[in-house]
Amino acid sequence: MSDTTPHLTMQQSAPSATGLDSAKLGMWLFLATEVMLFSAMIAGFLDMRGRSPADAHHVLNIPVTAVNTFVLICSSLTVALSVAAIEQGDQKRLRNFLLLTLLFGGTFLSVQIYEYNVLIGSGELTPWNSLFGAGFFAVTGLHGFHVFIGLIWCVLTIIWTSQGKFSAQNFMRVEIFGLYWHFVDVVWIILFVLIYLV
Amino acid sequence: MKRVDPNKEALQPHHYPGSRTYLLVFAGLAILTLIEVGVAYITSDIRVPILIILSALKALLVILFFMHLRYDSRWYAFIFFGPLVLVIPLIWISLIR
Amino acid sequence: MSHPTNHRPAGSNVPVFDNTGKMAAIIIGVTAVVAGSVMGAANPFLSNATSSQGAQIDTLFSLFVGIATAIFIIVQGFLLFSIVRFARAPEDEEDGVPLRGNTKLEVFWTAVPALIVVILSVLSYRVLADIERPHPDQMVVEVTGRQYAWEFYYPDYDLKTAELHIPLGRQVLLKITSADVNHAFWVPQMRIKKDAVGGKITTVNITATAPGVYPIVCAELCGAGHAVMRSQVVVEAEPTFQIWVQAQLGAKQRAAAMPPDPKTLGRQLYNQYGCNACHKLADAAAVGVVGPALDGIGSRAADIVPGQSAEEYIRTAIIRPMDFITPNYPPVMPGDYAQRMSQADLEALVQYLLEQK
Amino acid sequence: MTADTVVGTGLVRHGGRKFSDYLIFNTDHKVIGIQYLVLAFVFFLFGGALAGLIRAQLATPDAQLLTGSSYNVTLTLHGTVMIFLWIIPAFVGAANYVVPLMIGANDMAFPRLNAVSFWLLVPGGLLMLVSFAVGGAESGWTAYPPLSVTTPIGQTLWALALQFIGFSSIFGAINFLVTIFNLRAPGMGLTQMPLLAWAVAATSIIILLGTPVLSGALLMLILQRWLGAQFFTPAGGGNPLLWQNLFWFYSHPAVYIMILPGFGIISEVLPIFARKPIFGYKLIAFSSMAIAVFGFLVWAHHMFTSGMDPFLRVPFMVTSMIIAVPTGVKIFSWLATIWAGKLRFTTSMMFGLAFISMFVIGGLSGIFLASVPIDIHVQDTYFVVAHLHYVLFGGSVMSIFAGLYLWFPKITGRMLDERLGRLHFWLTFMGFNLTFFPQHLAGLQGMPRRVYTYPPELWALNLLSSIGAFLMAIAVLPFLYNALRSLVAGKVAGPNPWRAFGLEWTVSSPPPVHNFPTPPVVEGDPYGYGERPLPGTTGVAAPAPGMAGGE
Repeated sequence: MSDTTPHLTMQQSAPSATGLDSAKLGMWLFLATEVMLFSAMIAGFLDMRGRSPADAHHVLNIPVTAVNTFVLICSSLTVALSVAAIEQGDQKRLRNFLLLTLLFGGTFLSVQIYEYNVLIGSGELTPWNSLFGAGFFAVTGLHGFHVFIGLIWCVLTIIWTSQGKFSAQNFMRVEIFGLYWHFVDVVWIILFVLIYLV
Repeated sequence: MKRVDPNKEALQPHHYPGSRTYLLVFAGLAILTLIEVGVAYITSDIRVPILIILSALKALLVILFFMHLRYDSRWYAFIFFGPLVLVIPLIWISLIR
Repeated sequence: MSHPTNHRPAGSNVPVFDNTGKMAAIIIGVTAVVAGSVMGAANPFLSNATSSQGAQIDTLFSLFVGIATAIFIIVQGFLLFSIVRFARAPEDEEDGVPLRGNTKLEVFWTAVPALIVVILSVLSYRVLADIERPHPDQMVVEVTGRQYAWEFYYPDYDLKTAELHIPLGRQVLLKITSADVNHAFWVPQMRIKKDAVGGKITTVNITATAPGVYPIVCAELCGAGHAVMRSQVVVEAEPTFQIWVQAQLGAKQRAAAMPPDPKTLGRQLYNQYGCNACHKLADAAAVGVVGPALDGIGSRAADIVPGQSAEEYIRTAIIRPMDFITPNYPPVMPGDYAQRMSQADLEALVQYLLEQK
Repeated sequence: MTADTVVGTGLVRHGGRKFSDYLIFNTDHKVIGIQYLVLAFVFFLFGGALAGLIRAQLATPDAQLLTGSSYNVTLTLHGTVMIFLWIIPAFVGAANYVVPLMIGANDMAFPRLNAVSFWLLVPGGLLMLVSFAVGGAESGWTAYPPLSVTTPIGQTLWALALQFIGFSSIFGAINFLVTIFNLRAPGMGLTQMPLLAWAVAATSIIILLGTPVLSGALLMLILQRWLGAQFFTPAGGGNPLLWQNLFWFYSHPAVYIMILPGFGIISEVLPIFARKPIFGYKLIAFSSMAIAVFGFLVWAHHMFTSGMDPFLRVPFMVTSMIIAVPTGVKIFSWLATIWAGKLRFTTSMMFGLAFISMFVIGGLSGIFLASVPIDIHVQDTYFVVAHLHYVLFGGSVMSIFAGLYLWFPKITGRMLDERLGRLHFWLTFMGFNLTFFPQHLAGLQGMPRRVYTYPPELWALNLLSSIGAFLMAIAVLPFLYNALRSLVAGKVAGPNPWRAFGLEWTVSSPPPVHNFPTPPVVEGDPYGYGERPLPGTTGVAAPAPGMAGGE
């Protein structure tokens, strides 16, 4: 990696009364709504977990999901590196790291879908035959849907990058995509523990 | 890292971390995940609190460094962590039988 | 067109709190206190509850009405006074007195309401703790709400009825649950209400203080028949209550002991499945008024639906009630009797109804 | 391009001059504000018609107009439409139009997101109408399972419609918060902002944090109805109280979403027509924020009799009682605002004064409901129906009318006729009290909520209420006629018909497409009555001795 010291970002934002950038402020407000949405789902999940048999989660495959969690963390890294790349105006490295993010994100989602087929196919855990199953599929399904939206957003960002829309002075939209992706990763970090390990 | 005064953020340059910091944070996350999976297999009842602390740590790492919360205005931290205060009664009510 | 300058030195001609203002404040204050205490002593809206829990709720209610009346008079009084006193003269283009705030006043009308609501919370908590305190020799009755009827089971006597009987003056603990959707067990005259939730037992205490018959009303939307889901609680002195229990037990034993001749078996099924809650039938001592009366149904069943024999009409009316709804009766009969009733019970009930000539 | 031309062609434009500009994806906050207001008013008429049907059925104990399921569908949609498709969108429409003007911004922070927010309401509204036509949404606007899981297909459409409306609401809240905090004109600090901006900011915080929880609950309901997941059915191990917790976690703050903008509008109307600054600006602004935060800690007072944990009712009783204090502070501050003023009884002012008078009754009956023992008797009865209508109709709808009569000249450039306005006011005021005051007594005497019939001894109270409802239905006609006639034949309003402070009154009526050709000059808060001359008036006299504007 090229440099180690923190460097200056010369990104220009529209002047605003609070000095904050409107797009980033809007994104953080959106993340607050996502915090509330996943908190409500987690509260529901904990309520259901308490009412279903204690060892209901032993049917879940922890090793594969642990690797899957690692894959999602890698995708978070590549997004961070892509933002670092565009800060210095390196559009090529930005595009490469975004492609890597797409790869890792796609892998994560397909492993999740594969896990779903195994669980529902074998009938061990389905949304309709057990309360734990209902909560599990609701929460992880909602998270998977958010990953899917993130993948679409990643493809769009790649297209905008190849159209040369971003530079060292103007990469707020990459940073906003990064915020969304990292948030989805944070949600998985919490879900991985709450559902699989606890 | 000097904390940026919120009112002058747009006009002043940011001090975002370099790639090296990201790699360090990534390594931290990977190690913590390994520890978590290990801890998951012990059966004593301190397992749950440790797992919660580990996951909170990983979450903080991503939020503070990858999401630049540590380098941006404190408003963003307030907007993100404020709602968690309101979530506590909801989680508490769904935990009591 | 430019506006005439709106600005003239204000404050000179309109004193803020002059004598009329002070006089109005005193009158409003006195009226509020007087009216508040009159209403607080005995409120005209909610009185003579027929349970000890209800009596305490009524007194607390009176206190709330008293304070609410006082605050109501204060706010409406100052509002009406301002409308009359500070109405603008037709040509007066001046601004009013630029009052921005008055810290003392603002602290006052933040602290006083806060104090009032805290006091009301403490008083409410004391009443709540008292009405929900268990009593050593309380009688337990299990209440089950089911779509559009209430069922009562007396574990002390192993007796199931469609009507609640409780002894006067003795605390009864109701253990309430629901067999399907949410309901709410409410006795308005006794100020008693508790939701019936499936998979959960909720409890409420009743200590009746006046003999009589009081309606039981479902207070939680539970489907098409929610408005007609009513039963009644009969409060009687302890001896009368015991006589009633023995009578019920006797009837139950006779029905069980005798060979189940079709008539008594039909009568027993008629009550067991709740038909009595909605359909009047003298022969089965049923008084329900929700659905059409079934006296003499046997003779007229053949000519209700063309092409259906009496037996077919009665059987379809039970297992598929929506096929034919008697004119100007609500379409609220539960449709799950086919699953709830065994084939033998269904046939016995159909035969019993066929004999109602 | 001059400041007053419509930009763009085809389906995406900015600015509204022709009728067709209002039927497309227009990103001008003024066009979107009008789109919201018109859509909301259509649903007000639809919800009002449903209310008329309900009152017609309840006029006599044995009416057969609407019984059983058809009655339940009607009451469900009356509640849902009035809350989610009339009151909230009407406030969002009014705020969308006026707030950017008030804070000196040229548009909302995210104009395209603003248009998306509005156009999300169209599928939401259509799905709601289809669910009514198909029938089946029979479990009230609260949709308690297990009943809401067993109802026919219409309930799923109802839930989907609410998801669309929820997303629209969330995007709107983000837009408002960024606009209010970031796009204020230079010189307008937080204490120079109009109180409506504070109220809309507080409302947006509630929407931002509450609506996602409802969205999660609706997702579970839809999954249970579609996939059979046993979230809420006791038979499958589920917990019906989970829905109630998640639903009320949003829906109690939702009632503050429906009243806070009303508080904001009243805080604008009273100073203008009393010619006096607002009394206690900081305390009113702070109490709006206090209600926004505290509003999330009171939800379980809807569940006192639902079998929730018995001890938990006590903290929720205390918080529910204490939240009455900030509202009380506002009412007393408004009384102080009109005290020693120069009251001008325009229709807007009359609705504002009626708001104070009626909302106090709703607030006081709310204190009764907060006390657990009294709530045991009155929960789910017509006492609650009376309470909610006093705060929703006596409060929110009266403040919407106060706002409409105040800003109609700014939006259309024409004045509304005061005589018709007064007729509309008095018919509404009398009809409203005649309809809902008797319901307090019906509830106390044993009439439960959501019933299509009742015992004969409650006939008199219900007949009175039905007559009042008929009066309220008639009351809307003078307003409709007044609004439509004034659009073409009303007196020309000019920039500042009420001689009011506030940046929105310094631009033409209707304002140019980009609001402020020259950046607005902020001289202090918009309540300088008796302290400084009107901005932009000629012949400036010396300001009052010793008070050079501001505190």
